[in-house]
Amino acid sequence: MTSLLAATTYDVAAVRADFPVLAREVNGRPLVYLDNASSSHKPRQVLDAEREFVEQHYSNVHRGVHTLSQEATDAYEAARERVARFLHAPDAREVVFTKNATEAYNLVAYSFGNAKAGSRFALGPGDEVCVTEMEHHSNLVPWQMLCERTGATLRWIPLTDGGRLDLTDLDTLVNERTKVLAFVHVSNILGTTNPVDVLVARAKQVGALTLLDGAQSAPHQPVDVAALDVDFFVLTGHKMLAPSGIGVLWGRRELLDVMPPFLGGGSMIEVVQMAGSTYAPSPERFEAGTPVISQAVALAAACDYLDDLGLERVHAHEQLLTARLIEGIRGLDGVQVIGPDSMHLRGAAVSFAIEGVHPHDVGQSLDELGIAVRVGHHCAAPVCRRYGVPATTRASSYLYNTEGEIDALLEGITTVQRFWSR
Amino acid sequence: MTSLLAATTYDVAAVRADFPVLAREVNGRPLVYLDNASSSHKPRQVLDAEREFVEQHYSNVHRGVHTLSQEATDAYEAARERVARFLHAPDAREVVFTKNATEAYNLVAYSFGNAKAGSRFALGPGDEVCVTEMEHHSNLVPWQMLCERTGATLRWIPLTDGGRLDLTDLDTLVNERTKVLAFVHVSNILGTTNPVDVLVARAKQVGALTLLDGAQSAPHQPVDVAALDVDFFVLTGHKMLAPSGIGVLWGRRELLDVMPPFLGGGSMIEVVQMAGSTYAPSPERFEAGTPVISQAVALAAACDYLDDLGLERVHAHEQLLTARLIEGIRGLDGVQVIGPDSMHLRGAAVSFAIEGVHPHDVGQSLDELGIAVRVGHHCAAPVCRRYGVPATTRASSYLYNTEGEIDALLEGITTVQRFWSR
Amino acid sequence: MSESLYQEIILDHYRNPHHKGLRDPYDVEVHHVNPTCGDEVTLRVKVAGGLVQDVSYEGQGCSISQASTSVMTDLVIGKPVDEALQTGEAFLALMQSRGQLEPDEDVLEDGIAFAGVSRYPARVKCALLGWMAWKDATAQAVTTGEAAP
Amino acid sequence: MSESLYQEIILDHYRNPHHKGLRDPYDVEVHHVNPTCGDEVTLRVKVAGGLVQDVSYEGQGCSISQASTSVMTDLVIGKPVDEALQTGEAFLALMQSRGQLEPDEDVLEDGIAFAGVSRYPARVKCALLGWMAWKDATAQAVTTGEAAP
Ligand SMILES: Cc1ncc(COP(=O)(O)O)c(C=O)c1O
Ligand SMILES: Cc1ncc(COP(=O)(O)O)c(C=O)c1O
Repeated sequence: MTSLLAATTYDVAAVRADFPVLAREVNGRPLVYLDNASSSHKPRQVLDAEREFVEQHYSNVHRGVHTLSQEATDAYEAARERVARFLHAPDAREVVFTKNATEAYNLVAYSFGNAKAGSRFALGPGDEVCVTEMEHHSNLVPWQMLCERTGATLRWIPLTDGGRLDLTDLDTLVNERTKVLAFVHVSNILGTTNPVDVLVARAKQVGALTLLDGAQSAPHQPVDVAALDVDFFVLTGHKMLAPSGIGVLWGRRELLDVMPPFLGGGSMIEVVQMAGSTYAPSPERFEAGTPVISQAVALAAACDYLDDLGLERVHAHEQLLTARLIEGIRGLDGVQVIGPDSMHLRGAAVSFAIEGVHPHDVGQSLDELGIAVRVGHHCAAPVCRRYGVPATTRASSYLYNTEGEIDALLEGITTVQRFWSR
Repeated sequence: MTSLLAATTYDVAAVRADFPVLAREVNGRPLVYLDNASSSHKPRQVLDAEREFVEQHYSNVHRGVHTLSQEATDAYEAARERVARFLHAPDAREVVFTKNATEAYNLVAYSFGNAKAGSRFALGPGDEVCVTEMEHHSNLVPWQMLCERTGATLRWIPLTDGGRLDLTDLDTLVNERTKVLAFVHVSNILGTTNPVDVLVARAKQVGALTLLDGAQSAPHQPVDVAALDVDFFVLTGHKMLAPSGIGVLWGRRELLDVMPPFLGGGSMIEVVQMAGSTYAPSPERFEAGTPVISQAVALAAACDYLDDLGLERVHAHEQLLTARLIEGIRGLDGVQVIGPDSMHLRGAAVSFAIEGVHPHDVGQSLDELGIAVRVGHHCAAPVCRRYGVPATTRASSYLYNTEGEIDALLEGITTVQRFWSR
Repeated sequence: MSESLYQEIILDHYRNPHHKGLRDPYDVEVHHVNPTCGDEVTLRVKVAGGLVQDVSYEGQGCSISQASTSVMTDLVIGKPVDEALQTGEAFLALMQSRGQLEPDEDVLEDGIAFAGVSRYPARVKCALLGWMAWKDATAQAVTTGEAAP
Repeated sequence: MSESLYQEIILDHYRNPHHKGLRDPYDVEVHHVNPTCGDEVTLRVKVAGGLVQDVSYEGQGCSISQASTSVMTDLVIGKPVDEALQTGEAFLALMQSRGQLEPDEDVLEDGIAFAGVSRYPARVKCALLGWMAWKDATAQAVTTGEAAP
């Protein structure tokens, strides 16, 4: 098996040592964790940063003059700046902390729903929202619900047999009635990387706002929101070395400044009277209540970890592993990749089907070998329907995985085939 | 100074040793942390439980068959059961994890807004929502926004000069048109404990649903949602020894089962097609996207910590401290309690005003002495307006505070008075 | 591999399912889906004289769901409806036992092979898919039967 | 106590504020509120011939906001509008410096006493309340003046 790319330029063994769980055994075998598209593990450095903060500098933020409150506020706002730098965002006030990516899509969709008629965000019958057939449910259902509430129409860009967006009818699907084009940067089920430039160019032609779902791109490759030229970008912390419980909505300042609020409550207000309230500017406007304070500090540490390693190098390493996996699968009878089966424009998630073995049984059998993969519809049920499978088995690598682990998976697939063809 | 209650029956010094930050110095003086109504610190036990989980058993939940995923799901669902037990809820599936209390109020308010006409949750012109004038913005603004969206009318129960609900017009304010009565259990600014039984009885007479804001009660006293006989109860983790980033909505099973969803996304669905989706039963229906996994594990550990100590004893300890503080303030010239100035039906938050010194200056000056109190409107601006003050200074104790710290605050107040009357 | 979960009995039923295929006559047909994994079953029941006369089905799914449906048909066909429902309850209790229950072979026959599944919460729904469909269809059939003059 | 924050100059201005009270004549009156702490100021400006003729105000707030407003009136009254606005920018820069800027006494006079405030982010808004109100009112006065024939 030859490598498509140059060898990794960082010390994977040293990286692995930062993740205690990777030393675990599962069912008597060393854990091979290939479920990173679902969630990643967290390095010592991130957990230590959060703990140090909580043990020495914790307090609620924003509202206090006492020392701990100032320290906590400083740490929280520094985290905002750190994430802005991570995304190459021009302004830290464009970074809104949410609890996960899902809240971020809902934030935008509900904000639109809360807009008064005549506002640039308002939607109604005749307006359209466009998504793609490969969206994660989290970037699909909020738009379905918005359309149901407002009477707007949901349209979607279909898929080719090869697992890519079928852009044939793009100009019809994204048209003068389109208010928002929301789409995934890198698919969590197919691994496809979408042509952001083409979609953004079309959206701009018709004046539609663009939201890019970066849940599967931000952890794995450098992201420059200014260069991507989208209006909104979303990521989720737990897939990029940070704890569960934190996500990020990045939005252009001039949009966030005028977008109606979503969650109402403490900190998002300006003047509150019983009869009605006015709202703070962004990002506070969109962070009602006590925010995800220590998780933001942890996310900043995760950005440090990733940037210290270098996302180009992380990406190169994963491309190496993914190529090895795809090549390996190609060499096996009765196993088929669902999604792009080359390395052209694809990320680290690889879905596949083993002939005659249900994905549930594949996943369970691999677990017996210590190999953790995900099985199911991966919160993208329409993709499964599109390709006529009830579910897929998905392996997805990250910065700490090794070529040896990919080989273990390939060997595991063969073992599974043998067991289930008895 | 005499104690109103028997001495504390647990070892406060031992408890303090569990909280590393309490050993800190601030401005060269031992930290006296009396900002617990804003947020509490977190004991080693809680941080250790979260870390052990993240380092050894972490994975995304609900969707995987591999071992880590099962372990993580087990831990997450065990946390749900633990919280149900903490609240004496009859059924763990009545516990919905949110990111904070604020999300929980919004969840209910938006669910109502999403209800189809004719549903028991639907609101429109002519319908009413009733709150109180002492609500935290988080349990006020979501209802204002709901009323604005639906055309329903917001009403509120006013306050007496003594800092209690003025129930004179209760029967008019809560009437046949009232769909929801949302009110705070223990006020975060006045310290008032409200007569839940009286309000619930009236709501039941007219068929209104009740939501009790337990953000300031659940951390400090035993809560039995069945005995309280409310329909919804809300708490927030960071005020009760758990990390930021987690809250809880408890709701009666038969209500949650039919309430429309709020956030759309992964895990809250049943069947997703591009053209529309159906939704899972509660609690999954209300937990879209990757949930606050490790924070739930930490919250369960916080419940253990509190129940091991015994909330009756925690409550008794705090009543002791609060009584000492109120008595002490009564003995000072030019200092006045804003809110009930006796121990009758009150919690641990004590707001006060020092004649001639702005609360900001009080807070800053106390910080110079190492004493952390909160100043401002405490996210209850209408209360400040009601009592004609721009802001208050608030001291709020918790299970780790000591009588000595209360005395330090009282002495600090005298020092502040001296400095500002020069 | 997986001896505790993939018992030989389960694999046998999976490879050679009993009573599979949709048959006439029937009273009620139901379609059940497990949304998290996409498994589905279409199932028919024929009830007469208080007896489960026939259960027939088509479906796709993992070994556990397919085998469990096959075992279920063996256990209920020909039995009085009441007794069959009780068997269903016994199987449900076993599945919810997290490995803590000793199954009764007299009641569950081949179903005891699923005892190990109860230790895999993610798979319990698979094992219950066919049973739930049958219970639903039977309840409908009984109600319809009673409602009919 | 609090020597770094509560400089004697600040306390003096707080106890004996300069130019306080609302006066006629004026071109524009504004009302600014700091929603997080409830501090508020009502402020009037009179501009003529490119000069800040008068600034008068009423308000309630903490020592920092009150003293800073008092210092501001000293610094701007009688100055050319342009120069006064530049002084305002210099004060703003000092406040945002987090203790990293050495203030220029020639420009800021008593305002240098607020250098320490910049290390207390929660108080920066207090120190800026009066300045922001003045800037807002002056901008309106200038625009109105220009618009007038
Ligand atoms: C009474 C009360 N309700 C609600 C809240 C809101 O809690 P959170 O900010 O965690 O959402 C708080 C605390 O801030 C509170 O004191
Ligand atoms: C492509 C994509 N979008 C959105 C999400 C939702 O992220 P979260 O569950 O953290 O909200 C995920 C992951 O689950 C994803 O893979």
